[in-house]
Amino acid sequence: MTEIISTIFIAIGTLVNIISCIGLVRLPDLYNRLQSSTKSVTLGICSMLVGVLIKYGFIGIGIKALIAIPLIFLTATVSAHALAKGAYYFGIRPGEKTTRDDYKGNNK
Amino acid sequence: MTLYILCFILFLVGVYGVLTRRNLIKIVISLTIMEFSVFLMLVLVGYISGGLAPIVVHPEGSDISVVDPLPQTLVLTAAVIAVATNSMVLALAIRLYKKYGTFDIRKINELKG
Amino acid sequence: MEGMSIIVKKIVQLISALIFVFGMYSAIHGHINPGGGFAGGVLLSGAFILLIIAYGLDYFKLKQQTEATSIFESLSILIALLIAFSGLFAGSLYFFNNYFPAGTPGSLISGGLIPIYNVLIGVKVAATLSTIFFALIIYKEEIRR
Amino acid sequence: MENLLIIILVLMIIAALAAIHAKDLISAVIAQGFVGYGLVICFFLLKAPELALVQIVLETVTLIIILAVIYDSSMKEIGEPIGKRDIVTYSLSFVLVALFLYYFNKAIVGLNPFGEHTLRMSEMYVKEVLELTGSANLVKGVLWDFRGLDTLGEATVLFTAAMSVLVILRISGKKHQLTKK
Amino acid sequence: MEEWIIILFFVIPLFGAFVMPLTYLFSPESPKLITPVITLILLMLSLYSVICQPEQIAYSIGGWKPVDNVPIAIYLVYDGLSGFMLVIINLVAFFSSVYAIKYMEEYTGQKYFYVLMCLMIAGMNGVVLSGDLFNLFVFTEISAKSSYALVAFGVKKDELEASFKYQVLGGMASLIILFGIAMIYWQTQTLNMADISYMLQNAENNIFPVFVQLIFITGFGVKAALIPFHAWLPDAHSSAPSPISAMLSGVLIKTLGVYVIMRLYLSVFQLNESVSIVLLALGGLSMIIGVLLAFGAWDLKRLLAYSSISHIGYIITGLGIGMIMLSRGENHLAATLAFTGSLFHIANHAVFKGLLFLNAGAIEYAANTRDMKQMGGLAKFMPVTLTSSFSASMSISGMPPFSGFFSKLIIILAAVISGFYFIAGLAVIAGIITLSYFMKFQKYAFYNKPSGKSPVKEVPGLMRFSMISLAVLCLLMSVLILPGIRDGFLNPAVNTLMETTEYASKILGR
Amino acid sequence: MVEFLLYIQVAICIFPLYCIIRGPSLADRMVALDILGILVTGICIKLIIITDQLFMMDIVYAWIILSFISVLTLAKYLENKKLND
Repeated sequence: MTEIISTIFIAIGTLVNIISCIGLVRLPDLYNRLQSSTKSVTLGICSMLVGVLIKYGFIGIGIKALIAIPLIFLTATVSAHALAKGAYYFGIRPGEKTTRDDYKGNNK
Repeated sequence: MTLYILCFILFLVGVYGVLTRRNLIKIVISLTIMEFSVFLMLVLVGYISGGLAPIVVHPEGSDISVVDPLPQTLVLTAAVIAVATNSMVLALAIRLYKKYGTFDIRKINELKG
Repeated sequence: MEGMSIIVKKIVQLISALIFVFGMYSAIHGHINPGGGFAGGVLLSGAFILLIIAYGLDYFKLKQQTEATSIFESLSILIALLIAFSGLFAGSLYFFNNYFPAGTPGSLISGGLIPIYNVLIGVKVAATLSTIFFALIIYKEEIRR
Repeated sequence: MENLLIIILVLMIIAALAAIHAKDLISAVIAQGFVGYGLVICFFLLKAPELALVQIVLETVTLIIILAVIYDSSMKEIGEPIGKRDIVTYSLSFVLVALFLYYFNKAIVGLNPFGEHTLRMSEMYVKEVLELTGSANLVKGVLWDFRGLDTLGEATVLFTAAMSVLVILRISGKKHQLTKK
Repeated sequence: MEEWIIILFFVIPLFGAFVMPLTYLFSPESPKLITPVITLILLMLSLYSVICQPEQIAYSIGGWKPVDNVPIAIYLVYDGLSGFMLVIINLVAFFSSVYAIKYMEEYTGQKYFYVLMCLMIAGMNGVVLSGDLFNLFVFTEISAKSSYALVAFGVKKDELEASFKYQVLGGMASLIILFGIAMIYWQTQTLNMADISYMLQNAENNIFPVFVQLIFITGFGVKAALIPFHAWLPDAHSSAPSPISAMLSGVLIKTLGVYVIMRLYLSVFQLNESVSIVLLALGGLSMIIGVLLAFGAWDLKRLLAYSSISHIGYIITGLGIGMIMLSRGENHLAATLAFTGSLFHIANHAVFKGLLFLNAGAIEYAANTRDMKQMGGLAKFMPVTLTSSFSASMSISGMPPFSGFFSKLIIILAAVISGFYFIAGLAVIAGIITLSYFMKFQKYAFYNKPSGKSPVKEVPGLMRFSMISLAVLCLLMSVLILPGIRDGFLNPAVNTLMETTEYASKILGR
Repeated sequence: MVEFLLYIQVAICIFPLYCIIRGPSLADRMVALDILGILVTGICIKLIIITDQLFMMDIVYAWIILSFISVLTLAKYLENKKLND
């Protein structure tokens, strides 16, 4: 039973990864790509880690997988934030369809 | 055999980069690509189909087949040597950049071999 | 000199301590898990490099750091050489004689001298990479002046 | 398995060519990063987790050092027109590549195909490392026991590299140049 | 002789290199004292082991015995050839380190210099002793890396550039060698050189050994600066500080290039006539082109560097002749002569080229120039340099009482006996041109009109000591070829080469 | 089943490569590299399940940390700052 549930979780994670990778190629501008890909890829990995936790239970490896979830959430989102901020300073403007730009006028 | 030939092609791509590029950093990158292909070659040679990673989890049941650990050891040693090479070449590159103001190897050509 | 944004700074503060601990863990458990001296050493130096990247140069007094890393570097590899040489005096006349008892495989205290070598190389690699990185940065500072 | 590896290797070759022909240096570094990550995937599939870890470490270190070098220098690849000397180098390198490829193809005919490696020197390593050294990680057991001299040499190379970087990054080589200024 | 003594050849310099950064903290002068002491100990040890004349030592690291006749540990092998190379390496290293004490005083960062020098010596000793292919590669890397840094020691423009060129070519060569090692492991599943030799005897594919041997010729040819791969040598050897140039030209290219080629192609691989012809052709080409390049040079150290290429050509020519004769299996006398000549030339060239680079350093130290057109009239002020450089020049261009004459004569004789008249003629022509450009050096440096600068002083005592000792050695080396003395030093090395693949059976005992 | 998912996970690495080669600006390429790093973590996790060799979790940790360091270094370049600021 736990086998099947963990496999389902991993399949969900892979599906999310596929969708976000398509998003990486399809979306119009950099910021959209960032949010589509970085956040959802992280979600997919977390789903896979939960799958590992369910398969092995709360011993050694399961605990390690549980600790990895906050770690990956912290690092991936922070690096995405740094990339977005850097890209804005680098001179890449959001696409035409974007309606709101909070950083405007805040250019260093 | 296709794998080995592809691996050799990767090696030759690195050689091609070293021979034709003029930018110091590009030369370093080409050297790195050559390193990668040699590592891959060593590991490909040592692979046994159906073997597991050479780390024993259950010491009691020792009848599992394991891939050859020796090429992996060699790659570990060679990888550290590669880091040393890269850092030395890059330190020289920054020194040359400060002296000449460019990464172009044509303009840094005072000595004739 | 203000470094990166405040979010990055806070997170890096949190994570670099974690990296440090993980690097030590990796170096000590090198004979059971993947990792060992080289990877652990790079993780240790990665903690310092991350702090410099996030906070800027003033966070460390770099000149003194270089002195210290260079001492650590030669000391650790010297001890490794001496341990390898001490194999000559332990029974048989062989260099790199692993004369400690092997222990039960899989437990932390096993593998004879291998964990000791791993820790020493971990310290050495961390010191070396930090030396190289600091040397590059100090050089840029000196040129700019 | 083998097909998957072939696909990844082809991707790596494409990325390597992209790295060599990139317009600016950061793109070249990123493309080289892709080659390194592809290598890591190959290592995972070839059952070498130890190497996968070392490879990501190496990749990161190289990336950081390259970035530290090119941070405040010109990023642009030098885009001059191809001269006569270039044509000679290009054609020479292509001839070399073709020649080597042809002979490599012929030379490897009788060797063990992929996945059918036989153990000889390492047979004993696989069988008895556990009892003799007590190291569960066979690679580490071989690294620090049977081939300990190699590893000591490797650490020495790293020591040499640190010393060399310190030598190369001195501001001036001779003493009287310092006193003149 | 105790077996474990041979590990001291690289443990002592490594220990010195690691301990020097620590002692420097307490006394900044200590590296100057430690390095000559270390090299002196190494010289004594190598002479002691030659005098003991052990049969052949195979020492396994870690004490692991072979399992089912397959060696599992790294082997260190001491035989005639290793002993011969060890004496030469440590001889030149000792005199260079004594010379360096005064010469290096004007440089900054001296402790790094001594550390790197010790590492280089350790690497070369390790290469000579190693019996394992990958271990040999690692030691090659140690000495090559330290030499890269030492070439750039003066951090001026041309030095950095020379070092960059050297590093890129040397790095490529190392990777090519590593690729060759991977292919050999693929075929033989072993790394021990004796075991590889045994396994390659049973190989079926004919193209594979030739391909691997060509790969190794490319790799080690770059390290030895054979002519198509020589581009780094003139820059690197002329940019380094003089004691290091002496080490590089005198022993480094011979250890990393020629010794490894000898060991691999004679003792490990099966003899193959086409590969031997390739080697002979490369040797002859290097011999003549190196001489022609040197003839046009006006920079003193650059002239000496080009001349190194041509002398490496002599050595490889002798080796190639011997290999062809052995593979044809007809004329063993010619093969013996050729090997004797090329080994003797290795020893001679190490001594006189080392001495000439030290002389060039002395001239640079005193007169502050390297351009021969700006020198002149130095004979009056520098008698010691004059005498020693005269003896070295005579020796290098092959004048009879000096040692260089005998080695060149033997190589030419071997070429004539085995029927390579063209190669013999090339060698004679190269010798004559060598004489002419060393006459040019003597004339412009010492006897021309003084260039009008303030009178120069003779160099300090420690530098003179090295030069005088090496000059005396130049004369004394010709004794080595006499029949009684030859048995002790040259013949064991020649015998090791003549044994070819019996090397394997001796080590593994099967 | 998981093996099939592993193949898919490896196969989707082609998207970041496309982005690296095409990417109109530097930042796009960096994003692609970042995502590739996370995707490889997924491969590693799947290998844990397939081979039952639990020590692979350490590699996941090291991988997360080191790709964080490299992406942060790259991002700092984008902010037009020197490395030591």
